[in-house]
Amino acid sequence: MPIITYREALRHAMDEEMARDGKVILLGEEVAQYQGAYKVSQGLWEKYGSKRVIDTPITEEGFTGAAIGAAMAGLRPIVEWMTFNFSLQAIDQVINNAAKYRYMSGGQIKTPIVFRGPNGPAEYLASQHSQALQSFYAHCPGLVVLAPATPYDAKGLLKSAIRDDNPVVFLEGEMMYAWKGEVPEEEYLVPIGKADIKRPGKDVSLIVHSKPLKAAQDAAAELAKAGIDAEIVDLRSLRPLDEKAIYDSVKKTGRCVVIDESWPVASIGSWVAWLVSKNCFDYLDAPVELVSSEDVPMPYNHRLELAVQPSAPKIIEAVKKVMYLG
Amino acid sequence: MPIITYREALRHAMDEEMARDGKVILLGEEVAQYQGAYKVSQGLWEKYGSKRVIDTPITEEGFTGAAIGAAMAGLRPIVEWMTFNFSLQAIDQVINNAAKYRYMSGGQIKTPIVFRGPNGPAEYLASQHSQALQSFYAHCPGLVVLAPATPYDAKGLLKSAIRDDNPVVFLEGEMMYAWKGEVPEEEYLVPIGKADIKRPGKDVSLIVHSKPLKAAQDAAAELAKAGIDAEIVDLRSLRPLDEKAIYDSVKKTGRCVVIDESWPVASIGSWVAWLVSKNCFDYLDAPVELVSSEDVPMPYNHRLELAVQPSAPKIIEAVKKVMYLG
Amino acid sequence: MVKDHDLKKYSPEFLKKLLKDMIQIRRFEEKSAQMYGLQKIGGFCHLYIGQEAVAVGAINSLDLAKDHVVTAYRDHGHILACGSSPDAVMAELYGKATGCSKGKGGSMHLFDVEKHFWGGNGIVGAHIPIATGIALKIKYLEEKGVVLCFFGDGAIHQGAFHESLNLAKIWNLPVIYICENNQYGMGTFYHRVSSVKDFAVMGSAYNIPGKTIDGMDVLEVYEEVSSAARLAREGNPVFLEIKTYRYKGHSMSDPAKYRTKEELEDYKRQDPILILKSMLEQAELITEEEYKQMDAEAKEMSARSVKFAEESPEPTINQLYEDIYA
Amino acid sequence: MVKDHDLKKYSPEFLKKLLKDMIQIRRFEEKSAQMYGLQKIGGFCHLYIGQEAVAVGAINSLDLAKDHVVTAYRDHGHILACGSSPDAVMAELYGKATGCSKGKGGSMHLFDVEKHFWGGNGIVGAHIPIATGIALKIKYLEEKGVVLCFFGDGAIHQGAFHESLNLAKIWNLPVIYICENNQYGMGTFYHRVSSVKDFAVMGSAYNIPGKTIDGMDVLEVYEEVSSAARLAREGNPVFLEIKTYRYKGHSMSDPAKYRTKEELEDYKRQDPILILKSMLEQAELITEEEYKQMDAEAKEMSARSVKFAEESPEPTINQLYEDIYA
Ligand SMILES: Cc1ncc(C[n+]2csc(CCOP(=O)(O)OP(=O)(O)O)c2C)c(N)n1
Ligand SMILES: Cc1ncc(C[n+]2csc(CCOP(=O)(O)OP(=O)(O)O)c2C)c(N)n1
Ligand SMILES: [Mg+2]
Ligand SMILES: [Mg+2]
Repeated sequence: MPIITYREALRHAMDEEMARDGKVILLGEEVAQYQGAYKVSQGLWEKYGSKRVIDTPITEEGFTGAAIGAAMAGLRPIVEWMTFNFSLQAIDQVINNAAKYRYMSGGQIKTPIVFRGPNGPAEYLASQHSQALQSFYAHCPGLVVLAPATPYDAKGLLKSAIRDDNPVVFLEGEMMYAWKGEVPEEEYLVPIGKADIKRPGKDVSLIVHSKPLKAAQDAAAELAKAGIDAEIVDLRSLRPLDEKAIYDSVKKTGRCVVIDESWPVASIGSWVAWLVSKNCFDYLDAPVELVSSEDVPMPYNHRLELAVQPSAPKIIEAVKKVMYLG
Repeated sequence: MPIITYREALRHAMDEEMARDGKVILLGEEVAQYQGAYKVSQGLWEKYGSKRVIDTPITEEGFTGAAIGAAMAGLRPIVEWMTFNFSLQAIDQVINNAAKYRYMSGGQIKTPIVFRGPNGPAEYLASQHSQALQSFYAHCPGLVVLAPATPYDAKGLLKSAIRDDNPVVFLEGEMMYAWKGEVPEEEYLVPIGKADIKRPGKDVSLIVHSKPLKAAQDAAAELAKAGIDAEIVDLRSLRPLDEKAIYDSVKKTGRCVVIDESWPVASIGSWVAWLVSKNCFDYLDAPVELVSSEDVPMPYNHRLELAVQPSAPKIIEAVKKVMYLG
Repeated sequence: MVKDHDLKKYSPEFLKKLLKDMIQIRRFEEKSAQMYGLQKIGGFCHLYIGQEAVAVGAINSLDLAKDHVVTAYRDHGHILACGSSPDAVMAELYGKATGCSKGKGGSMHLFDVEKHFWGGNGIVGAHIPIATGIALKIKYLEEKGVVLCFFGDGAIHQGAFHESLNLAKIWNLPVIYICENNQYGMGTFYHRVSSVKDFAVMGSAYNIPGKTIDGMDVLEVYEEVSSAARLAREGNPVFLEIKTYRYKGHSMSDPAKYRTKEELEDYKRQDPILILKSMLEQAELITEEEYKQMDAEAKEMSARSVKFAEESPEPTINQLYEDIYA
Repeated sequence: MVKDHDLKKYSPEFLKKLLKDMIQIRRFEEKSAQMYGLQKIGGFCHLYIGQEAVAVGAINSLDLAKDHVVTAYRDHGHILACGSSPDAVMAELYGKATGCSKGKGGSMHLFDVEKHFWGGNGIVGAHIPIATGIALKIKYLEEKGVVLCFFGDGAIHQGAFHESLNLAKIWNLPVIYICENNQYGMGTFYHRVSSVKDFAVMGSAYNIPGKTIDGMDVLEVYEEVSSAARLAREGNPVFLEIKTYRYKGHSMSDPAKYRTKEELEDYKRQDPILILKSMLEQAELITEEEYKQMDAEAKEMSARSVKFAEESPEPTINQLYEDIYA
């Protein structure tokens, strides 16, 4: 199977879907002539032209709302937010409009739209540019929220997202764009709402999504050396959430560490941690641990910035806690 | 002690603080000449004039940001959002600016500001006007988040909020404005970060904040008839959270129901439920239950709207679950 | 009061339709007020009485097979002018399952997508980008339609207005932005919150033609929106300020103390229905008898809608969970 | 190249200070670029080279004992023009504890509140309301200061601009909005995203005087901002478009392929430093020797700042948890 980057996987997904369906358009800041701030859309403007790959002014509320309107009326827009940090200027459009139109119109409206872009910390970007905002979107009924962590999942889920008739918030990551992985030549879709066991194991369940998958994999490799066999459940989809996959794993292992790049309080990680605590109550040998980002704004200094985020050592420490080791 | 409404308690708090400190101003839509959309600010414009009680255009981002700038520069603004639903248009200013300035300036800036207004469902208001958004704000470090449910707490906490040097998100409720309670004549403050036992009990802990306190009290009264003695812990402050008060209660009762008007996923309720699950693991006789709003946008129809929200019967049902009854 | 129009340009049927449409809205709104008083309708209910000429004049210039209408929460008049069923609208105000939005939207969220009426939007200004996006879809699919976007004098200061007009101009979108300047945003006379007195000038910041129109004269509205539509269909967005007046308070709960009786009486003397009626009488196009007949029919239509709403079923509790996802 | 200014109006010291300030910024920025290349600095780093006359001309017209400056993330030039320590700025770029923001802000978040320099703001346009609020504080406390708010041609389409200018006008705030039109927002030539070519016209939408200024001529900037400040201090907000050009890419990672070499060379021929130098030479106010001395000092200052940064300590991990709350 060809090995491509996460960035290429996303680009292929958009390319294939744009080729398949003339109603799919891409819009956002610098997506066309500049080829994307992070080059995800590279080549698409040349291929599909200014009509379908549209540079916008820096007006997150305006162009996000316009894309929602276009979706309601019949197009299938993909909105690229340069980063999710800027989506806070558009969140009213997403929460109050996109997520509500179907309901408040009594089912008359559908809004097939994808909001995508890099989410979470990259490097040396400080407080306003390093936020992992999945918990805001996962909180809101009416939205679909996806968070793939491999090129395979990124492509398959983005294609599913574009075909979905609901507003989909699609979380990527600047640090993941260069990650590589096998992606089949032939067309495939990854279904929305299905977690994936990225590593089977029997001793402890690591529930993760997005960029911290790598840290979880590193931790699992390290733990394996110590004879601890960790199972990695990659959620991929935060809303809907594949509760069954989570519980099946925890019921098997009896121990659970949830890993989430968000701030801890009122996070998607804390939701999963509570769900497990409740629904696997009789199976748990130890309280569920949550490895989140520290409860602080992001500092610029790189050493501090790394210390804020979930990491393999932090995950290992949490695993040791749930195994009552050390 | 005089009995006054929650609305009056808030008004007295603002009045006293404005009288005490000339740097306190109030701004928002209709706060001055119209006396407040919900009449919370009634009389303040006559007393303090247009210089200190300021009507704004309908520009949540603009006037919220301006108030933040004024706070940084030395005033102590109180921003009234007509309802928290509209705060989504200003949330970028709150999350990316107010909550970050101190950190990203290395401690040079302080932002003494209060963002207040009604949060959560009222009656017949449908999807865009009925959201309980505390989980968004509680998620974000750098903010203080308060949610009083009685006139006493409302007054004492609002006074503390106005005196606090940090950005404070202060959640009220349209349905609570007419609630009555005892409020002392003499000045007092309620400390930020302290929960309050609204009803001592020994059988089960009901952890609640804001409007559902009433439902919890009704449920407790009902349960008492069945010989079940519920303890009601009113959080009052969501950030910082009084974890000790919660654990003390649950360690005593061994059973816990968390009640939160938010949507369930990634909610402050789920955070508290996980915290209890983890930190009272060895004390819990049953999994922690969460009574949240249903995971749906709010419908207009009143019967449906009531069915969405936490209620005494739902709380009783949850209590029965954690007590393995019925 | 009789305006200087050459009535021979129009068919008598057309002129009578304008009159009839306005009377129907007037009578429907009076009925809504009455039913609100009887607590058959709840929540925020914003009546259109006084402004009828705006929706009726503007929407009658459209071909709703290809054209589209988007407005805010003061939407009863617009949906009726689009030809939607008064029964379905009244049932929606009642929150009944037979309502145009199945009882989930209520007064602020009327929708009739088949008739290209896109609500019924509750967040001030936030539907301006939505309308812009519907126009983007028309342009993209090379259709011939045009979008009318109605909003208030209060909404014009919102960032969404600024962002949308710039987008519409750089993308050459077929959209007409109509500021229904009824002089008040809730309790605020617009001079108090606006840096300009005549909004028409604001078009120049976007290189868009702006014009101020008398919104009490349905024929002037009709003519001006018709010419604007000719421009807009060619990809030239237009901005119109239509001066009008609402006779009632902002919503049913507003006693409207912020204005004088004289001001209200002044406007009532230029009532849009009376103006057109006088013109038609003077031109001998309608008899008093015919007018009375028309009015009786409008009353009957409203009464019928109430009967329909009364007899309609409530949505079932299960419908709570429907219409969230497509 | 020599502009038509009457240099006799100014003291030679003042003119040399303008020149020196610009040279210092130029040399500092070159050093920043070099250190970025050596990976001593990371993340987004936006250089000010080419635009020096804007910050220097504008800020030298102020009295920072009472006046204030707010800008976006392209902030090195502004903080230096405010007279902040180059050592503290370079240390901040290095992320060191001795940085002006203690290593927590980085390039985008330079702050020097003592000097009334309020950042260093990373969300495009979102600091425009902040600046407006600082002006509100000045007005409220009846101080004599004025606020300069700098933002880019990309930021002007943001709703925050629209909302702020309206607020400033209706509240009569002492604020000067300066659009530094360097012609590109990231990779986008401003004509592509703007419905108007000359931004100055936009003032008319707010009844605010607007003017376009040559930003390569530091004396023109100084004169125009000085007169604007006289107006603003009396409560008349002003809007200035200052035309300028950035020689480097948007940030260190941008190769700036979206513009021609010729265009860049054209602007370099009107280099603001060269222009002023020629004028001073022609007027015999400076010798080549003096100029070289000035330049050598600027280079030395930059080298010293690097040495300071290199030798400064990193923040400790514990500092991660500091400066969140006051
Ligand atoms: C963003 C936002 N802020 C505040 C409100 C509350 N609100 C509802 S209507 C209204 C006044 C709007 O006035 P205008 O735009 O003139 O429309 P009109 O009611 O006169 O038709 C306000 C402040 C809201 N719905 N949305
Ligand atoms: C709200 C928001 N959207 C997008 C960005 C990403 N971004 C950073 S700078 C920039 C271009 C801004 O251009 P301009 O305002 O002209 O300023 P300049 O960089 O030219 O100084 C963009 C799109 C951001 N920081 N904030
Ligand atoms: Mg109005
Ligand atoms: Mg620029």
